[in-house]
Amino acid sequence: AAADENKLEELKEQGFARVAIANEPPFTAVGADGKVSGAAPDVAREIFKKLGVPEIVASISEYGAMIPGLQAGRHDAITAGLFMKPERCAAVAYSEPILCDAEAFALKKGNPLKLKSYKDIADNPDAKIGAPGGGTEEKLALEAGVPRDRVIVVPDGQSGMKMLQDGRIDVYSLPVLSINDLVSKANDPNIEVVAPVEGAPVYCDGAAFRKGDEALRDAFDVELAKMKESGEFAKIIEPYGFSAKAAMSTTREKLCAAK
Amino acid sequence: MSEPIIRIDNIVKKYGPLTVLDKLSMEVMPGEKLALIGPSGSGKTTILRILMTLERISDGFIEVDGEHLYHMKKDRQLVPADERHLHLMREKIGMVFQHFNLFPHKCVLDNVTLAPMLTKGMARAAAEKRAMELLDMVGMADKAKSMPAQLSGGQKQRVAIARALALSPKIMLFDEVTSALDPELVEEVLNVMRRLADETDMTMLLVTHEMGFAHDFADRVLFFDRGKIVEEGKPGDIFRHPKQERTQAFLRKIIAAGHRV
Amino acid sequence: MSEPIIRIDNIVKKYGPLTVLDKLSMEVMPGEKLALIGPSGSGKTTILRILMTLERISDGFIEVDGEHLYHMKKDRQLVPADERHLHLMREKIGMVFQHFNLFPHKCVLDNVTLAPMLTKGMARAAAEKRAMELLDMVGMADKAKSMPAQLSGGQKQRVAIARALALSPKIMLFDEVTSALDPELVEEVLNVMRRLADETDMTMLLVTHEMGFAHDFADRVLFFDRGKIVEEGKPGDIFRHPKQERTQAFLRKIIAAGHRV
Amino acid sequence: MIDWSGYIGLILQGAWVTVELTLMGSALALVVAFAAGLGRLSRFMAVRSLATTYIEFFRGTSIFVQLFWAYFVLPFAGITLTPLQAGVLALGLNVGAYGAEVVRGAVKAIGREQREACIALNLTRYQAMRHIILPQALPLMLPTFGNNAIELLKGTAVVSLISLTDMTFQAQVVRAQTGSTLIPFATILVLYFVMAWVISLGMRWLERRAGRGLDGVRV
Amino acid sequence: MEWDWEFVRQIMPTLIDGLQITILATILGAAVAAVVGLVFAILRMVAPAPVARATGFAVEFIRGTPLLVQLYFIFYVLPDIGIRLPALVAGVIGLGIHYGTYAAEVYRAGIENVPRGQWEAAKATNLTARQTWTHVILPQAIPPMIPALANYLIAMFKETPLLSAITVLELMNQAKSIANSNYRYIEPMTLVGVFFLIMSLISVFFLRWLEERYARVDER
Ligand SMILES: Nc1ncnc2c1ncn2[C@@H]1O[C@H](COP(=O)(O)OP(=O)(O)OP(=O)(O)O)[C@@H](O)[C@H]1O
Ligand SMILES: Nc1ncnc2c1ncn2[C@@H]1O[C@H](COP(=O)(O)OP(=O)(O)OP(=O)(O)O)[C@@H](O)[C@H]1O
Ligand SMILES: [Mg+2]
Ligand SMILES: [Mg+2]
Repeated sequence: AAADENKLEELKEQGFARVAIANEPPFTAVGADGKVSGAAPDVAREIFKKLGVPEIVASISEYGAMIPGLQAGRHDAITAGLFMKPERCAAVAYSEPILCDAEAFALKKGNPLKLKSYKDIADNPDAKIGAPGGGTEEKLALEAGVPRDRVIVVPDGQSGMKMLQDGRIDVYSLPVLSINDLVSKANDPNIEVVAPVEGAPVYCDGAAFRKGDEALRDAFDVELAKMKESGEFAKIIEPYGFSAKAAMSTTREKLCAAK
Repeated sequence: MSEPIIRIDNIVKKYGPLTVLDKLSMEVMPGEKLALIGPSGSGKTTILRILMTLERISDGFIEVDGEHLYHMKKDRQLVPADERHLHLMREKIGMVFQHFNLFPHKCVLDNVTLAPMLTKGMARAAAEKRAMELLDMVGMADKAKSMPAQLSGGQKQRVAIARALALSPKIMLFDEVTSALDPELVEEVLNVMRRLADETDMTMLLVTHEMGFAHDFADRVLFFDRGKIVEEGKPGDIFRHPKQERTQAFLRKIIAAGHRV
Repeated sequence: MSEPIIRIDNIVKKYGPLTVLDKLSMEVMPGEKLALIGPSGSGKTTILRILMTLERISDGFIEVDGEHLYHMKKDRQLVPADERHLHLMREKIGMVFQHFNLFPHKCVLDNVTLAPMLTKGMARAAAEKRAMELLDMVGMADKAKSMPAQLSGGQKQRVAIARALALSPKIMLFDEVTSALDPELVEEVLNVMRRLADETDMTMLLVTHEMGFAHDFADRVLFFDRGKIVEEGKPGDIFRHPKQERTQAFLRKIIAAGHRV
Repeated sequence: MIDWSGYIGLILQGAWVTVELTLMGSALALVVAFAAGLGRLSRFMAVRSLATTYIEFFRGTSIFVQLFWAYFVLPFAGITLTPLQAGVLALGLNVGAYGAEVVRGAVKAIGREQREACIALNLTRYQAMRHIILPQALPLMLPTFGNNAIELLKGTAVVSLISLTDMTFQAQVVRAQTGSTLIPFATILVLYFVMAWVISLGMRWLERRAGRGLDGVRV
Repeated sequence: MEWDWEFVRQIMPTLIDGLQITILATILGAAVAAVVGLVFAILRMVAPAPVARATGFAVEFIRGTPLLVQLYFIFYVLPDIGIRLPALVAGVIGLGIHYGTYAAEVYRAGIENVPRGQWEAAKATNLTARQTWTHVILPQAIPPMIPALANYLIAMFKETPLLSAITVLELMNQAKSIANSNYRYIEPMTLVGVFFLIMSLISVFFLRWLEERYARVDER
């Protein structure tokens, strides 16, 4: 793709950046007033401000639709807790890591099927797992050998909890913090959390840019590094429950190379 | 012949605010051939439809063959007729429509046999035998297997006549049975009706604009205007020497329009 | 009068395999009143429709008022007419239909003024003045503001005649203009046509089943059968002393059906 | 406990998007319905085939596919539409294809007899269409157009799948924030019904106006 | 982004799996719609006035609101009152009820289109109400309904992608899932379009045939 050196100039001129988010607290959230918050957009908003782009305009999207949307020019960046993985690194240009989290299961009280890892689900022919379509958890489950018809694509977190409560699925899998947020909202004594999932790596996300917009990404990285340095970064993400240290102890290079 | 087979007593028929028949009374003797003539909208069709129980009356009484048509006795009282009573009464009456109303999804033969088989429980073989006789009489035996859509208007109407006859009603009603036909097809239908009039002693009521035919066919002619019988009498008298102004005006118009009387 | 205004030369009209007109030729002189009679399906309507350019011919030539109807000259050759040529030719011809075909969404006056305003660019005032004269002639001036749905069949047909006259065609075609009417309404339309025939020198072609009227109206009668002219002549001759077997049979049937001749 | 008034506000914002989509989509649909419907009756083979292809294509593929195409594939052809534009385009073209058949059917229903009367009065094809055929065909189209508009309204729910913030989408958001499923969905069901009801009232009003003087009588 | 035939070959089996579910859902949905429609039509035509009016309102309501929302309702809200349906069943019921309201209209129109003269002829030949229905009215009313019903069948087929919203793995959902894990929308979405187009072109011919086969018997 032809490099577009002027992307940042363009954004400055237009006064806002269009970002894709997911509405999955605490990574991303939409308030009752329609205001976008959550750790990832908050970080991105700060950085874009420093780059001279005063606003971000968020559109909520399915995880799977984010990268195609970015490629199709619908978004300028993805700030949604889209974890870095080698295939994704090949498809988009990631910034340095921002939010890190391990995977968790929400399941029925007492964990009746004794599920502790994706492998356990694969081995139990009765176990059904719910996960967002195109997300990390779906991939992990499929890679662990859970057949397609036992991996239920769930449109959003609330539906996932509902399906778990209704017994349509046995496990609902999301990152730890997301699961915790959902479970505390659901306030249901019959649900418990298994975290972290055994054998599943810790993932970190970054802001994702279109291939070709590396210049913009690099400018973003510079500001990100400054913020990490100054402690401003930790101030933004830690109230949401994320660890700034985790993000600072690894790099894009490592994460994109990981198997 | 002693008792009238139809006795209509002061009937009223209204559609909403419109009074179509206004305290009409008349009698018909068994075997009589009656022609009903009169201007458009005068209520001729309405009378036939009431006799066929396609419309209810608003007031008055009708007796057919000694029994009330729209009423029945129950606990020594006259109460409005229920569907069962109407069903029994309809056995006595058959009707042929202006637009034939053949059953388009059934062949000619089945059109004629359907009702006898269903309403009288006739066996198919017997019903078909009788149907073929009737179709033969109306000159349609060779078309027994045709579908109605394949027939000309005159042919359709002859089948419709056979269909009505198949139930052997005592009274036959004909509502402008030739006025939807091309002029050259009129005659074939009228011929059938002439034979019918001559050869059977069925009671027949005929609404028509064919004055010439009414003249030959009827024992008695009733002239209707605005829901009333304005004049009645032998065809010769009515057509040659109408007494009433309205009858004269009507006949003048019709003759001017090229109809033979 | 020297030259014929219509010259039909060996025309053929086919619908798929069916030959409806078979090498038909005829001529009509200016001002002539012609009646076309014959059994159903013999091609009478088809001729009128061809003259009105509602149907194309399969073969042959037609000249109207000295010009080819379906052909035009181009580079000294005769080529099939295009839409522009037909448009010019249609100015000479008007037609009245069996089912009136009034425009139901326009009032009587607008029905009559529409075409003159659109095709001749007449101003509204002039068009309305002329329309009122015509409506007056057909006795419909007082209904100028009525909608077609509010009129009886006879009234509709008189408006349709006025509408066709508004374009002042040289030739008028009438296709069974009374056969969709109730018998009592026929006369009012025929009266208008009689006046038209007497008072104007328009050329008129009339298809009808009203033999009595054809007799009074026409200078010449053509008897059609199966796409051919079987017999032609003065009305008195054709109706009283038909020479051809087929003409005799046809007239016999019509008379039997109650039509006056 | 839960800020319902705020969330109702969110749903109402979505309702406005739904209304916008419905209005703009209907306007587009109306235009293409006439263009394609009359195009299909054209004398010219090329125009006819073009109209037929459009109609068959948009009636044949599902609205979802059309939406995803407009949203994700068109950009690769250099056409980047905002979600709203993509939604209007897909909905308008989709419903327009159905509308085209309505236009064609109504024009054809104004039978041969009216067209022949026009020829006999020497009107040009354009004049006949403009003054005689369309004025009579329009009242015939209206009831079906009303149904089509309601179909389009219902179709707008689908745009939530391309993350356009319509009413259904906002209901999803509210659901994610509050954990309540019944309340947001029941609310939007009622709102959709009210909108559909307004459309049918409007259409009935139009029908009465257009039908005036015709009294349903064909001559 | 280029069209990639190799990728097409690779995803085809998955899409065909999805197509099978789509077709299954359509057929089952149609069966439900046929029955539900009959119930609606009968209730509206012959039930006592209050029931008929309530049915009328229900039909209007269902027709006036999006199927997508109705599906959410059936799938996510009904479990609150103890009705927990598997996704496919919920989808089939949703499709069936939604299209049942359309079928009801077809039934009603078909019956009302039988000319009054046929009812009168039946009466004049003294048939009972039941005989009139079975021998005269229905045999004439049903054939013209068939093309209209088939039309809705096709419309329903094209709406099955909605079932993806309630986790049914039909064609659209499979395509999305492929797109999601491979970050390519062009091929799967285009293929879904092609599948739909092929199915509808086939059904257009099928419809034409039906319309000819069951063309109105034009005689009264
Ligand atoms: N279903 C109906 N509703 C309202 N008015 C009706 C209905 N049927 C008939 N009428 C009216 O009743 C009057 C008598 O109608 P009827 O058909 O009996 O006349 P008719 O003498 O048979 O006329 P025609 O010679 O034209 O057949 C007319 O004014 C007609 O408009
Ligand atoms: N559009 C058409 N397609 C096929 N055949 C047609 C068409 N129009 C007319 N015909 C046939 O052409 C023949 C002549 O028809 P035409 O209408 O000219 O007869 P007609 O003499 O006017 O009869 P009628 O007295 O019944 O009006 C008939 O056999 C008719 O079936
Ligand atoms: Mg009558
Ligand atoms: Mg004719």
